[in-house]
Amino acid sequence: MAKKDFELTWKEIPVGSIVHEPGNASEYQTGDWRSQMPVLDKAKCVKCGICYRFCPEPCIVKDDEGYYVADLFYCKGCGICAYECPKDAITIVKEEH
Amino acid sequence: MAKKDFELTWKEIPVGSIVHEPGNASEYQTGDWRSQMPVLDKAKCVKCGICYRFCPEPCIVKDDEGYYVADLFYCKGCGICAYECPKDAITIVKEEH
Amino acid sequence: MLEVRLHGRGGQGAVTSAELVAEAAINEGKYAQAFPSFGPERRGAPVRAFIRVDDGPILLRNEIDEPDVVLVLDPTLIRVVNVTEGLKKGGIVILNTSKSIAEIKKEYGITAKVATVNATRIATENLGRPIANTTMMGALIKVTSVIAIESLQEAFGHRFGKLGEKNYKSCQMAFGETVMEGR
Amino acid sequence: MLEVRLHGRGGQGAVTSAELVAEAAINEGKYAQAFPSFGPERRGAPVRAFIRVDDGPILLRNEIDEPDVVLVLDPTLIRVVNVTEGLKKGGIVILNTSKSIAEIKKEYGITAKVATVNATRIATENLGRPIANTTMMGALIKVTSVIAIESLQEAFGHRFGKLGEKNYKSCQMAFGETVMEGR
Amino acid sequence: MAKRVGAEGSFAVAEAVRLADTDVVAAYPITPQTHIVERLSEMVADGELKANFIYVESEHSAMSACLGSAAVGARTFTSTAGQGLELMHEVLYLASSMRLPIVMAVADRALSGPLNVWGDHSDAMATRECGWIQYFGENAQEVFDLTLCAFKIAEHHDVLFPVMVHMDGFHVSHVVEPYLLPDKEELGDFLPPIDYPYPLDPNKPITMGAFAPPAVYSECRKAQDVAVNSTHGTIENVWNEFAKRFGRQYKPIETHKTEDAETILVSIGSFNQMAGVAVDKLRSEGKKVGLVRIRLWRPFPLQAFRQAVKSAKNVVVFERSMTYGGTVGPVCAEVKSALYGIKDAPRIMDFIGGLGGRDMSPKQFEALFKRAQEIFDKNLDIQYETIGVRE
Amino acid sequence: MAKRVGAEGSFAVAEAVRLADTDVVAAYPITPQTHIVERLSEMVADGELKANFIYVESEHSAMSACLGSAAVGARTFTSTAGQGLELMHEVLYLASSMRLPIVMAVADRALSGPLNVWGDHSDAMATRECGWIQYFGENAQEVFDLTLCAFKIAEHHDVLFPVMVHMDGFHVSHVVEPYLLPDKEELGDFLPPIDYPYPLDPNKPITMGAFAPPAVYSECRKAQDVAVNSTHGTIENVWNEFAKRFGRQYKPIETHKTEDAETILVSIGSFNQMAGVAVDKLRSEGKKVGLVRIRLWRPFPLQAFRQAVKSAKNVVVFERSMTYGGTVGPVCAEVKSALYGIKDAPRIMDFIGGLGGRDMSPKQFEALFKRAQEIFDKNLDIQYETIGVRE
Amino acid sequence: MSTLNTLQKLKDAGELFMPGHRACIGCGEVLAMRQVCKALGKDIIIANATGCMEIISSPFPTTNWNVPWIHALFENTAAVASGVESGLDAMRRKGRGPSQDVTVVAMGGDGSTFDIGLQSLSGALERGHNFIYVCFDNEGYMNTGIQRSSATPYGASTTTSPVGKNSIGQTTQKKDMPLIALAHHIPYIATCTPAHPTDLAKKIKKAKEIKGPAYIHVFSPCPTGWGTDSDVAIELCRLAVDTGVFPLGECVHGTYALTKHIKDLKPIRDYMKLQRRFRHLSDDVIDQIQAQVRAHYAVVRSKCGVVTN
Amino acid sequence: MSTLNTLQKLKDAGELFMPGHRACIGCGEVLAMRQVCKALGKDIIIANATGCMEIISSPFPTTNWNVPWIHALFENTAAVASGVESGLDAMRRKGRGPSQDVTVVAMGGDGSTFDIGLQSLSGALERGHNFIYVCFDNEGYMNTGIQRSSATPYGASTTTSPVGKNSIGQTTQKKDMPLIALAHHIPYIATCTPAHPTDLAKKIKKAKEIKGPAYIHVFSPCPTGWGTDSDVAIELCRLAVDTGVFPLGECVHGTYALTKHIKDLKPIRDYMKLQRRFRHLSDDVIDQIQAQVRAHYAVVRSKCGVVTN
Ligand SMILES: Cc1ncc(C[n+]2csc(CCOP(=O)(O)OP(=O)(O)O)c2C)c(N)n1
Ligand SMILES: Cc1ncc(C[n+]2csc(CCOP(=O)(O)OP(=O)(O)O)c2C)c(N)n1
Ligand code: SF4
Ligand code: SF4
Ligand code: SF4
Ligand code: SF4
Repeated sequence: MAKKDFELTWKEIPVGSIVHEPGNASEYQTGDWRSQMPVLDKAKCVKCGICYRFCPEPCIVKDDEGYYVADLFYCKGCGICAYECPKDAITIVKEEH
Repeated sequence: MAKKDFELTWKEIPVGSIVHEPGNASEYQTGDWRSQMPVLDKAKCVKCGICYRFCPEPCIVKDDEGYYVADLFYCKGCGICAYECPKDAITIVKEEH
Repeated sequence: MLEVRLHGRGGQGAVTSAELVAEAAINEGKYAQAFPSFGPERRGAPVRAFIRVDDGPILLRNEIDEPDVVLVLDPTLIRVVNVTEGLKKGGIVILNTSKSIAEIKKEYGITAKVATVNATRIATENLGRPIANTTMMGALIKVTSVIAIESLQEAFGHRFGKLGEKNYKSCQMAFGETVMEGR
Repeated sequence: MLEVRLHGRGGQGAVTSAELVAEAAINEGKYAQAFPSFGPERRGAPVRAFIRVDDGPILLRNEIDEPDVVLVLDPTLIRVVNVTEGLKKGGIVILNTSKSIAEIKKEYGITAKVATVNATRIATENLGRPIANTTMMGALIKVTSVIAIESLQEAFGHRFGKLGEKNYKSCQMAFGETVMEGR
Repeated sequence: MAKRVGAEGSFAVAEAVRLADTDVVAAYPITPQTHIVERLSEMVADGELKANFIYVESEHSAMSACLGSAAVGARTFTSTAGQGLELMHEVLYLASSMRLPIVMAVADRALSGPLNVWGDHSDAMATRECGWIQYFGENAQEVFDLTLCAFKIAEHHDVLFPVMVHMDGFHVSHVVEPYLLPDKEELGDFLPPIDYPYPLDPNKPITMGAFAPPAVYSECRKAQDVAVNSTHGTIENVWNEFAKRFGRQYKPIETHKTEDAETILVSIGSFNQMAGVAVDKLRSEGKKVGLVRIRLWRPFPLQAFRQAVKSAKNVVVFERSMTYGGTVGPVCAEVKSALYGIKDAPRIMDFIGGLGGRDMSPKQFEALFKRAQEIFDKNLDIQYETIGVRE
Repeated sequence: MAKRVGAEGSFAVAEAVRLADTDVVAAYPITPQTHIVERLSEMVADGELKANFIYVESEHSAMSACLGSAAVGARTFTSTAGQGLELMHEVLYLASSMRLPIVMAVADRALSGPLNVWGDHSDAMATRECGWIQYFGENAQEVFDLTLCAFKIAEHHDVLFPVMVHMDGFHVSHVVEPYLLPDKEELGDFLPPIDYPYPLDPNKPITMGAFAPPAVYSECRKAQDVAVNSTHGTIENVWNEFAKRFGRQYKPIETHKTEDAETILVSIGSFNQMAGVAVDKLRSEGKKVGLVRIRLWRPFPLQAFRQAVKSAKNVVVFERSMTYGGTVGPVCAEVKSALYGIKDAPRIMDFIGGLGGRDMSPKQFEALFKRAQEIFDKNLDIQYETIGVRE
Repeated sequence: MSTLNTLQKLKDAGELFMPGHRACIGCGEVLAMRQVCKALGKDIIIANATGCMEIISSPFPTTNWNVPWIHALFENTAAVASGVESGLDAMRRKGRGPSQDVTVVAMGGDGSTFDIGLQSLSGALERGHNFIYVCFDNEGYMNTGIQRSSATPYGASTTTSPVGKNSIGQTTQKKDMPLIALAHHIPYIATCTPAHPTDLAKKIKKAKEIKGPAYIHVFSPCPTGWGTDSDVAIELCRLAVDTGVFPLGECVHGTYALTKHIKDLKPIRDYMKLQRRFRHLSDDVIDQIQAQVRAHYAVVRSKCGVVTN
Repeated sequence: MSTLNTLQKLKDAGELFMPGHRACIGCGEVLAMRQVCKALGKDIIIANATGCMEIISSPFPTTNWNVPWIHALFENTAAVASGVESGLDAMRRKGRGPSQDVTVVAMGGDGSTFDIGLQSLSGALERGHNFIYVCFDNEGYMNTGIQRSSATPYGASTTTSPVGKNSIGQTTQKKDMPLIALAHHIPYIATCTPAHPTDLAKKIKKAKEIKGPAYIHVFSPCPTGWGTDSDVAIELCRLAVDTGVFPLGECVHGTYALTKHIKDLKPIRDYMKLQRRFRHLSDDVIDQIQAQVRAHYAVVRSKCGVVTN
């Protein structure tokens, strides 16, 4: 796991401040930004994948059954998937705390 | 008459190195650049002024008789006036030294 | 000197409400500062803002590491933010929540003193939107008495024009409804 | 050290011919410099160039204020340029002119030693154009013996390709025709 | 009557620009300067400020448009930061050599790379040869006051130089704090209408920006150098006049408890306030320390500076930018230059910190004094240290 | 085998670029650098140099294109001067912080305004904080040698910094003079093929130019500062290796008759040669004078410099640029910084001249020594004087 | 761990821009960028201008990028990309560098494309580098807090084109960037939106195949800057196309074509009413804008040889 | 003294640019500039970019200008002019500044217009300043010794597009600057040459009258850079127009018109053969260029509603 910015000493800074680990920002949990979240009604879902296409994170992937589900570690709760779902299979619900 | 660049002391430099005397570069004799010069054949000239229009200096002006003549203080001897004269009234001759 | 740290989300007005409190304090003749945690934080991202209020000139401009008060504007932030980080001994955490103090303390293991108010509900009632930043200032004033709540009225009016009154009302309600541990 | 100042017109190759002499001198194993009078001078404008030749390394890089030799490439420049300005005592002025030394000296009041050659004619004959810069180098060599004229052959070839030979020939002719006061 | 209001430094600058009845603003947004241009845009949109705002497409054009505007005699303001100041670098030299009285506020920011939008002085220091008058304000009040004064100084016929007003990005630009905002009445005739003596005008054609051949370039440059160095008097006069009217006194070099100080901290910018807290603390512990704030950075107030550190055996410089591959940071180089060879010259140590928004606290300033003492005591041949960095 | 040829400095630089088998040239014409790009264009047109020449639309883009080219691991060259160097100012900092081994030749030129296309060092000095390795060549041979070395230094894995090779505009760039031009054979393996360790490559994706928040920016900057200051060894090694192969030795600080010198002239650039003539003359008159040439300007060779002036009671700096409103010129500021506080620190006087192509002669250098002596003798509190200016 | 699983699945699906980025909730620009990257495929090198997309994806020491990516400055991205392309080309000729064909891509927001980086783009197009320039047009400087750019539409309110007593918001017309690109005689120009992902992917692939410079202009709604709900980015794209505000088309070697013909343009009110930046506009002004949009669409249509009406 | 006499007569004739300037013998650019100035009249302020025209007219402490003139840098002239215009406007509103109406004029060579100053020009056009930008197009960077610009025509030899074993000279197509200007929705664009002085004067006057930005593109032969005799500058202009190399036209509020219709284009060989920069071109290449010129002229014609052939 990459060191965080506030952990690196100057001696650990790579030459040119290059980041050598592709995609390592994915350790950052953007799900923390969420105050509402998408809930999928599998009964309505036709597995078209439109939600996946339009998720800006992207954080929707197919589960083992072939449903497209949001990974809440990343989902920011924008609601685009719900808005775009042609079958209204996704609803956005307020997050509990 | 303006001081020349190699005469000015630093104390004489105007604020912002502004030139306050419009057109004072006309003291500079570009005729010195010339190695050939235009000669007008007044007999052919119809006083159309085309030479004046196209002189790049510009250094052709009307004389008292209404002929357009080159001021050799400035004329660089390009030959455009001769080339453009519709009546071939101007010839370019090599400069003597 | 009172030092306050606010937690909000990008776009929810944490910085604005900090500024309004500082401006109100200044209008009262006090010395005050408000500033954001200087970051390029986006809509939705957890953000922080700071308030300092004192009776004399304030010479510090660094971020507040050890606040007297922490204020959390958005209930969903409570699980995200380490609210008591750096909190001064005896400091207090003010939360926007519908839950009770006891529930909250238990759920999030907060040992510090806690005050709560359901600012989201109050804001929704008053402003038609669940944006609780200005509303929560009522709770801050209730808990700290750092300024008179009336001082916010002018500041709100100045910033929000016609909407100032609604915000002020919402704020007053929160002032009234804030419950504080041990008081 | 020999120091030469050339006078030409913008676009007539004064700098080029200075460079060629320096290059030829260098090829002979000598030390030499050539450089223009650093100015944004345009086609037709009077321009200057400089040559230094010596047997040892040259450490100067300033303009030549007191030349041993002044060379005027274009006859029409003689009336324009103060050719003897700064000329060292005993220095010589080399002019491209159809006139005789005596005529010239009288006409322009030159008291210094003068050498002449009708380089414009020679160039026109050899190159088909009245551009006398390379041709005049023959006169320079005749007067100063600063390099062997043969050394120019290579330099010209290098710079002008096929035209090098014609230039060289023109140069040789000028070498032959140069007349020098007091010799 | 002045009103005591709360506002961030950016807004305070904007208010000064409004009070000055500025004619033209040409600027491009960049963090942490954005609030200045946003506030000015509002003022123009609402008619509070009767200026033309030129929404340029880059900072290079911002400064270039300022040249044009100032050249016709319009009161001209711009502001920028960091990369923006860098992008207009080439143009800055023109403003000063053409003697155009432009006022620019800079919300100082670190330079890329790596990109960093936060505060330090690398942008400012990279302009220290450009011939502008430059000074620093440390809080909202100061940047308001000094922006107002900047117009008066720049446009003064004995000056006619552009003026840069620096403020620390975020630490001043974004901190809401109280300041006194005078109204037009209180302003009175402090800032007379601009009267640029050589405007471009068809009724009196002049040529501005002629090129200077070697035969005269040196003369032009010396004239400029002498001129900028002779603005000290006017700058102080304007500040004194300001003090008389508004009661707040600015000086090229300002001191805090330096009278008998053996060790003097020299610094620039808003961290000075915290350094002052540290000095007070150390004084209370019996340490003979003081603080010198360099307010006027260009032209550098050599004699005043020497005077201010006269008593010191040790000078400790704290600065917020680096000279990669140089002997010390830019402020320290100036300090060493200034004190080189004077009688009883103090020992000097340079600390570089607060880079790219890294916070400093009074405690850290206390630590600086102690670390410097150690270096002096042990006679270590260290030119500078970068502080607050994880080792 | 080396060939002794006559050529101006510009062409010598171009030959070095050709010998280096450079991959990419991205440059924009500006006097007095034009001959470099023109000669390189010819070489490319004739297939003598198998490079891509990117005919950028500005110097800002020239340096930006160099960033891109160097980032994929191509050997990259550019050249500029004066306003061009200014226009790319912002980008220069990127090349060094991103550690991209770009080589740039600069035909140093005065900065506008007033516009002046001739030589001085104001462009160079305005870049002294940008983190590049910078050194000066004084004649065609030196700029050839040093350009060649620049590739080796920049690309060395212990360095990975861009290198600027300065030469005086016109006085070196436009003077035809003899130099030894080695061929490929003699070059041998002196300059190995470039092997940039972190190229942009889809087969190993990296992110270059990430932004650094306050929490880590200082660390990045310190890492860069330490890195550039630790290139001294490699630079000297490369120069020593060059000397072994080609017989011409370069040193960060070079001295001429300084052993017992009481007065030492310190300078940079091609006027040094004439200063040397003056020193010889003065020595012949029995004066104890010497000359120190600063060849390596960044990172500044502090210890070597101190060593070189050790014997001196007086140091006289001659430099070709001004710091408008600063205490002294940039070179003198560095010199004062370097010598501040050392034992028996010499007296220092700064002379600024040769601005915008104003010629200097050996006689003028002699006069400098005498004027400095006067100032020292009379103990005048003068920081610098602008010389060769009509009063 | 489920997150690793997600990442693997996304990679398998060809995503090159990974989650965990800091874009605003519901950002249309990041969505557009993600689609563009996916269509480009992994053998690319990206040069990215300063702006939202750069800041949200690369807080050192981390990155959301799975492809080689370089950011230098705000205004020089096309020039950096020129260098990348030329460097690769020179090395390839000499048998060095990556073995596969690499597509060089420059990306910037409208600020860096229309304004501060226009010149570097123009230079790169003129020189004929084999690269793709992608402009993500969110009609303003969003990264610095929603200031106007020369892509901001007439009437829109931003922090530097604020509504005020004397101001109705932005007072200038949007620069015609595709036309500027066309003036450089480049072989491929296209407009697209993330709401039309198939069209977008097709155009990106065309741009990749054609040798020489390609200019791709992507409409990229910004909920934060435009003042919209967080779920309407795609809807806004659809409306922009269907109202004629943003015609979808391409221009291959100088020949125009609309790739989506809108017979009956929807009223722009449908598009504007979702956005706070237009909320202050009077009916008059909206009608005026409506007329302009129709007129412009007619011109575009005619250029494409589609008979008007 | 006769010279004073000359100067007075020239002034009386309305000349604003005075003799004694340092332009090359036979320079077409200075001739064009002189004509433009005369047409503008004396109530102007000129901002001039670095380049031949600046250098030849302003060696401190002298000037050839009889009108207020400012030069700052190479790349920022349109921005400087913006400031001049805005400053005057603000002052006028407040009752200050010159009493008469003043026309603000920015001037630059093709280098400063097409390349290094393009962005500052684009910004100024976009913002809608009331000014005239005049580009003197001599198809190269002449001031610095004849380097290529993006206005240098295909095949032309310059010092940075030299003819060589692997090179036939310039390899790129000339940027279409008038089209770029058009993309900014400006009210007036025109092309002219000093060989057509009446046409030129008419266009300059139109530009002066129309409120808002005008872009004037003036063909400006450079005998030094093009390798021609010193007397053919005007002839070259005529040939450029008559061969279709440089169509004379204008565009008012987006509507194109040719102001000189050439029915039968002369062969471009007539034009090229006078110029050393084209001397190396093979017949093949010339034919190819000929075809391009004809094709381009056809496009221009069609835009103007002139039926082709
Ligand atoms: C030279 C310079 N000027 C200004 C800035 C500040 N800046 C950074 S990003 C940005 C706006 C970006 O706008 P755009 O290109 O439209 O991208 P967006 O953020 O909207 O995606 C600005 C003004 C900068 N980084 N550099
Ligand atoms: C930033 C910068 N880069 C380069 C130059 C050098 N330079 C001055 S004028 C010029 C060429 C001018 O060309 P153009 O604009 O076409 O005008 P022309 O001289 O041909 O009339 C160049 C390259 C400069 N002055 N400033
Ligand atoms: S709510 Fe938004 S972020 Fe979450 S899964 Fe749906 S589209 Fe993605
Ligand atoms: S020769 Fe040329 S310069 Fe002389 S008058 Fe004729 S046109 Fe004018
Ligand atoms: S400001 Fe706009 S473009 Fe930027 S990240 Fe947020 S939504 Fe996206
Ligand atoms: S180089 Fe060309 S444009 Fe410049 S002055 Fe000479 S002829 Fe005119």
